[in-house]
Amino acid sequence: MDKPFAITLDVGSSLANKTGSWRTSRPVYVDRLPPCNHACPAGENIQGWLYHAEAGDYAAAWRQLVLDNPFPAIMGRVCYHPCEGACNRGTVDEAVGINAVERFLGDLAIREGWTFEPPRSESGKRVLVVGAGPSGLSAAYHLRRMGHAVTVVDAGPRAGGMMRFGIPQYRLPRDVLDAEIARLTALGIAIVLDHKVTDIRATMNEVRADAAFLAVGAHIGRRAFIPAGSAAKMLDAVSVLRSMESADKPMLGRRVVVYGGGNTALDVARTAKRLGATDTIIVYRRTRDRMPAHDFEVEEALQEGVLIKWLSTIRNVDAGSLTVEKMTLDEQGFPQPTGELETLAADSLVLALGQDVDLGLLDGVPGLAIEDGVVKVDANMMTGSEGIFAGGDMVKSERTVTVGVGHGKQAARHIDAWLRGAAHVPPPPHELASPEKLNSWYYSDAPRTVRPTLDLARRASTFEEVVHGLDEGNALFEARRCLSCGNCFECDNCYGVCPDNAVVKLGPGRRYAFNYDYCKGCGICASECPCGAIRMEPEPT
Amino acid sequence: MRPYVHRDAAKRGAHFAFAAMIEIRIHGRGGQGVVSCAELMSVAAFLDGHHAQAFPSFGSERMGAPVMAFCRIDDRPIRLREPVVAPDAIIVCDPTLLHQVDLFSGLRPDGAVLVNAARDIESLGLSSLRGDGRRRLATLPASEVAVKHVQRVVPNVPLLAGLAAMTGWFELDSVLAAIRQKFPPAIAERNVAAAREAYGMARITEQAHD
Amino acid sequence: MTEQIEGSLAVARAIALCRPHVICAYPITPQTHIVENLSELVMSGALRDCEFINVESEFAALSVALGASAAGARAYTATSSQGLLFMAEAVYNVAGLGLPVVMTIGNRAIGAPINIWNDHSDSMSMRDAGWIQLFAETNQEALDLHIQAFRLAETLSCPVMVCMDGFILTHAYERVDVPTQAQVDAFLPPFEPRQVLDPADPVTIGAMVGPEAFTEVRYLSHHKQLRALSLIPHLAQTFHKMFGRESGGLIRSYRTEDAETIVVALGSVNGTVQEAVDAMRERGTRVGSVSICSFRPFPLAALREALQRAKRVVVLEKCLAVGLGGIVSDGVRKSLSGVALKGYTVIAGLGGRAITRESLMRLIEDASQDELEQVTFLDLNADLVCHELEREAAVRRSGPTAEALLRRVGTVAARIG
Amino acid sequence: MHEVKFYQTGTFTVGNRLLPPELRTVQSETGRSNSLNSGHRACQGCGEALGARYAIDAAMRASGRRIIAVNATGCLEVFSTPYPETSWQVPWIHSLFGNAAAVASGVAAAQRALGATDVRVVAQGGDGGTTDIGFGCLSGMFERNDDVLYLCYDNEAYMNTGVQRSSATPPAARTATTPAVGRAPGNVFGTGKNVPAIAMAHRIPYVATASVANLHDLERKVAYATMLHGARYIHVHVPCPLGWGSAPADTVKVARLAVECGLFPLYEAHDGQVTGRTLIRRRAPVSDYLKLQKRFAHLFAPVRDDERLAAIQAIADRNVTELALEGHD
Repeated sequence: MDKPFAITLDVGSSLANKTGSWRTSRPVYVDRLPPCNHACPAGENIQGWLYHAEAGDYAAAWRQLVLDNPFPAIMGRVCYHPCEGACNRGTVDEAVGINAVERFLGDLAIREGWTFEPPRSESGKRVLVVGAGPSGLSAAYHLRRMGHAVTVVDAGPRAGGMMRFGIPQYRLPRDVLDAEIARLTALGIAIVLDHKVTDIRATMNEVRADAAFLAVGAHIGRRAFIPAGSAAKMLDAVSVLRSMESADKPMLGRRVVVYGGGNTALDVARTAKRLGATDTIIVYRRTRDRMPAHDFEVEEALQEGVLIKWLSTIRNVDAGSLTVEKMTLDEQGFPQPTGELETLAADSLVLALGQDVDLGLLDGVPGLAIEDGVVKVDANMMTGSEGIFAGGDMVKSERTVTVGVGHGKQAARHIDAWLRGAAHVPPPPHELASPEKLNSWYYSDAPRTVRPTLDLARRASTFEEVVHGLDEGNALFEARRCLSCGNCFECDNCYGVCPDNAVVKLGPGRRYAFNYDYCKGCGICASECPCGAIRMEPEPT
Repeated sequence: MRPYVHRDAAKRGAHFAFAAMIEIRIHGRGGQGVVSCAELMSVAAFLDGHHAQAFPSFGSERMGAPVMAFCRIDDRPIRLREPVVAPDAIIVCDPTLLHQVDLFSGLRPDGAVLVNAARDIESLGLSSLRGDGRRRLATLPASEVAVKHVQRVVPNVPLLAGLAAMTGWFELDSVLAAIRQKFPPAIAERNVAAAREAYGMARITEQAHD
Repeated sequence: MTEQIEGSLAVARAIALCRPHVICAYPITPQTHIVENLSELVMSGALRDCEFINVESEFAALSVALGASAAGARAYTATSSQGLLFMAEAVYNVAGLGLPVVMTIGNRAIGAPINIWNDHSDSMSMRDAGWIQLFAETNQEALDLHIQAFRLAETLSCPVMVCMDGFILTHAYERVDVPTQAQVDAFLPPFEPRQVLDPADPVTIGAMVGPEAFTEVRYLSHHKQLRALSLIPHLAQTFHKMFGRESGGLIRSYRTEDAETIVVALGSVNGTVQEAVDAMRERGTRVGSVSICSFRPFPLAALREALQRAKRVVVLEKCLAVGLGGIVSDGVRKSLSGVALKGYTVIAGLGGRAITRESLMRLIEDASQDELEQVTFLDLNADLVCHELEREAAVRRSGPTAEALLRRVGTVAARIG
Repeated sequence: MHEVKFYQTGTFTVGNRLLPPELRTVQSETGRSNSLNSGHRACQGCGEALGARYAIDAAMRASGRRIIAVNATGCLEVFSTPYPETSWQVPWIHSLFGNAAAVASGVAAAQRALGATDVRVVAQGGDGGTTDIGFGCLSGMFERNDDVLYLCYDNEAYMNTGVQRSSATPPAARTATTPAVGRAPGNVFGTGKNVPAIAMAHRIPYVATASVANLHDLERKVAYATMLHGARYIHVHVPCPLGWGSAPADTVKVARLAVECGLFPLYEAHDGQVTGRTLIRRRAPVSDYLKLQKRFAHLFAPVRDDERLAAIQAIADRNVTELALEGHD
């Protein structure tokens, strides 16, 4: 068609007009740090594995998860999930049930028999790990995946450390624990049990280790001086919980008093209940809000009939009874005696006042320093003694399974670097994806799923798991509640809301790119990105 | 009355030829069919084989207002577009106009006048129009004829037939044919009847003058 | 077949024979009978594959036609007077877009004072809009010009106005020869648009054009009209061959050979002018006349050729360029630049004032004596004008002029001519 | 396992890798027609450019790319077709400011006469070209029930000529011809001109309102309207950063707040009767909407004009009650 001059134009010819030249600031795609990842002591890429889980690709989700943590099924039960406390979804409705999904993935992996990929190549180096607890096993796992040969030595009869000897079965069924440990040995990690290391250097030479990681935990129950009659029955929580794993269960009697306010106190009290105690009383010096134990555990304990005496200390113990004194809090919040006394009937008293580390194996190791009863390590988690690293409860830290697992991972990286004669420099952390960076309007309302729990009658009498898991349906639901903070989940908003068609869609899994030939820099894409994965930057001049 | 010569119809398709152009002016009121009268007249002349031109006194007059229409007949194409200022014939559809409008201005000395009236020219006080006597003056009770046949006061068709009879400028058959062209059959036939009666009446008055 | 019918019906028949796809109608006197007849032809099924659209204004009427034409349809509408002014914006737009719409103008004066009778003020006001303007002398020519107009418009992609005098032609019963469908089909091929809105081959029509190309666009529309100067006579000849009638062309001369005085006019008045010419020739006055059919494009060369041997040219205009005189006269003078002869402008027939043979003969008489003003108003009632001027001089609150004049003239219907 | 509907963003985002295709918008597709292509000269963050591409792409999809578009004079026309370039991918014509509806009627008539029965005709104009100067032609098109879908992109003033007041300009808004000076700064509190309601009064087959802030809603309405026959009217709310004094990045946000506060209700009507409305998700006070726009700055500073803010809130409240825009379906 020979068209009339200037009156009629061929379509689409405006592509010749590069409006990108109008731009004074430009959008760029970024990956911001999701608060859940930020809060995870084990350094899990939670948003990363939820991304796969919400797509229903649980295998991929699990593989992503275990890059950081070899114990999803365990974590899904015993982790106190600080991730959920940090979750941005909390500002919309309720935090995503990350822990529940993690457990679902862990259980599914066990059911499906998923295993770890073996290392691509062997480094020829060997590392000795002392302690088969969360920290030690985690370190062993990561070192192994890096290609190093690993030998784990533990004093106990079975692997797992506090996961086995500190956490009651109703919170962590042992088949789950065994399954996830078995997966480690399957990876080629040698675990030597019932072997107490007394001279670390000697043991290192025995196994021809190039480096060692110490993670023996803190297993010595802390004692406190309480005047007691000869017939009085006093035990410490750690031994009680440990003996739960042996043939002969502890004899605590019908009336049990537990002294302390940590999670261990609650564990032991709830265990006593299950062992048949009619009344179980926790005696604690302060008030509930000052109690170190997690509130949900206190809640579960109270549901199960455990009684708690707040603001009380134990003055003395006799056979069959003990005396407590009422306390009051001073301005600084410290408990002060009132002189007001009360007698409690008690067949036994269990002390849950914290644990200490057995540092025996370090005697005579040159350069190694001890501080406040724990081993001193540098920024690379190495002790004063070259090639000997330490982590978990035996160094200064919060004593949880998850922190331990995290230490294991960190230590593994430093050890690996040290073995290569280098230093591990962690990459600079991404900018935090804080709530104001999101556009939450786009997220539909979806309240979180509540995990079903075992009914109280059965809880009182058995060690069955109290909290149940999710089925695939509600696990998927929960996964999809993730806002994918700071990380593109391909919602096409930027692609759609650009008035200049300056966004190129690269296809599934490949996200998008900006066409700066036409992008005028209006910034609508950035403000309409639900998850805050676009940042406006000044146009380079 | 201008003479006209009979010709051999076969030669020119026309029954006769005019020596010069004939111009007719029709006066009446809006609604009396003044314009249709001129149109029918031109169609009749056309059917007789002549050139004809009919047009109204262009305006937006409403019912009852005085209106005019014109018709020209000739044997060569008509180029003149001016209103008829010197008519060969004047038709007055409504005698009440006689003293309001300058009806007869420009009327040729040998022109014809046909007035819609039951009374005769004298009693209408128009005798003076005779001039030197060459003019033909006649009345026709066109409204009565119309009411009788068409049941409406539309004197146009009877007056047209009357003028045909009076002047012989168009054949009665052509007038009837024109009527049949313009109106739907039923109405056409009533008008045809009206035309026939009016044609007869006018012939009679004509003879009375001879 | 020859028939004795009203001019408006004759034009409607011609339009129908051109097989238009879309007809838009809005009533305004004296054009109305044309679209009334067309609506009957469409609704009765006599004219098939045609959309007849009753719009809400003249502005919409031409806009609908514009859209239809851009979509590849043969589009037609008609209007008069105020209607043409109300569609003015679209009039320029259709031409600017180069859409071959054909529009009949039932020429009528423009108010105020409101006046429904004939003159050329309406179409002349649109003379520079980019449309071709053809003026019809008779109803036969009006009919013929519409058939030629579609072919002209579609060949050039340029809209055409066919102008016919309101009432004088639109309402006149005359003998016309209405051609057969076969004849018209042979002359007018189906519409083959140069630009069309087609989803299968999308284009953008009506882009914004800045200083960088606007002049060129305008030049090209001028160029179209220059091409029309040769195409119009060519089509007239072709038409003559196929229909056996002379219609259209740029200009027509009447007894101009040896004429000392030549009267130039547009439209139906030429018939009366020729009567006057004959009468004056009988008295021995060497006079002739030229009828301009194509006012846009303006036939400079043809006029020069027709007029240059005369002693004087009298341009009879049915439109007053207030404050100047005549619009046509300017063009005629331009055509004669460098030729030494006298030129007179005569303003006549405004608002339906009858132009009589008598007045024209007097005019020609005066002209041949060179006793004409540069600008003359034919049959101007000087007493009336003088009296009004005096009245206005006397009283400040003299009130509306038109009404004052009417009171003095008396009942319009009582006057003849 | 029971069917889990997509919760992460529900169906509020443009698309999503996890949404079933039928729940994604046309805009999420790499195959979308980009009817209004890159390189146009609209301002940064132009809501009209967005609305026009949304609407025409949806119409293109619904009709199988068989549409012809007519455009009134205005920003959209000027920024999309500066010689020698055009951004349109569809057959498109611009004629005049006030005749888009009539030109479209002509195009539609041509399709009927030429037997192109599958071609759908769309007319588009701004609020000036629709509610003011083009109103006569629009009403005529409605009254004849011509087969045209008319899209009004309402940015509430004459933006092309530099932000003058139109009959769609909201009360109290500052424009170049309703400056923020004097006793009652900004636009008058008139009775307003509710063109969707006027369209409904013509009893045309379909009338709807839509917003660039609710893409799914907009596309559904346009796609549906495209395939209906007879006269159809969709009034699309498109913010203008320049004229409203809002941040270019906030274009969609501002539009969203207009809907959420009740000042721009989303509804649809068949044959003159309201048959559906889009519920407000998170009701916001009108001040949230107004304070993002400089054209309303005089309502907040130097002193807060509580009286007129209340009057505007009352308008929003009336919309919400009349159309029952709160609650659940």
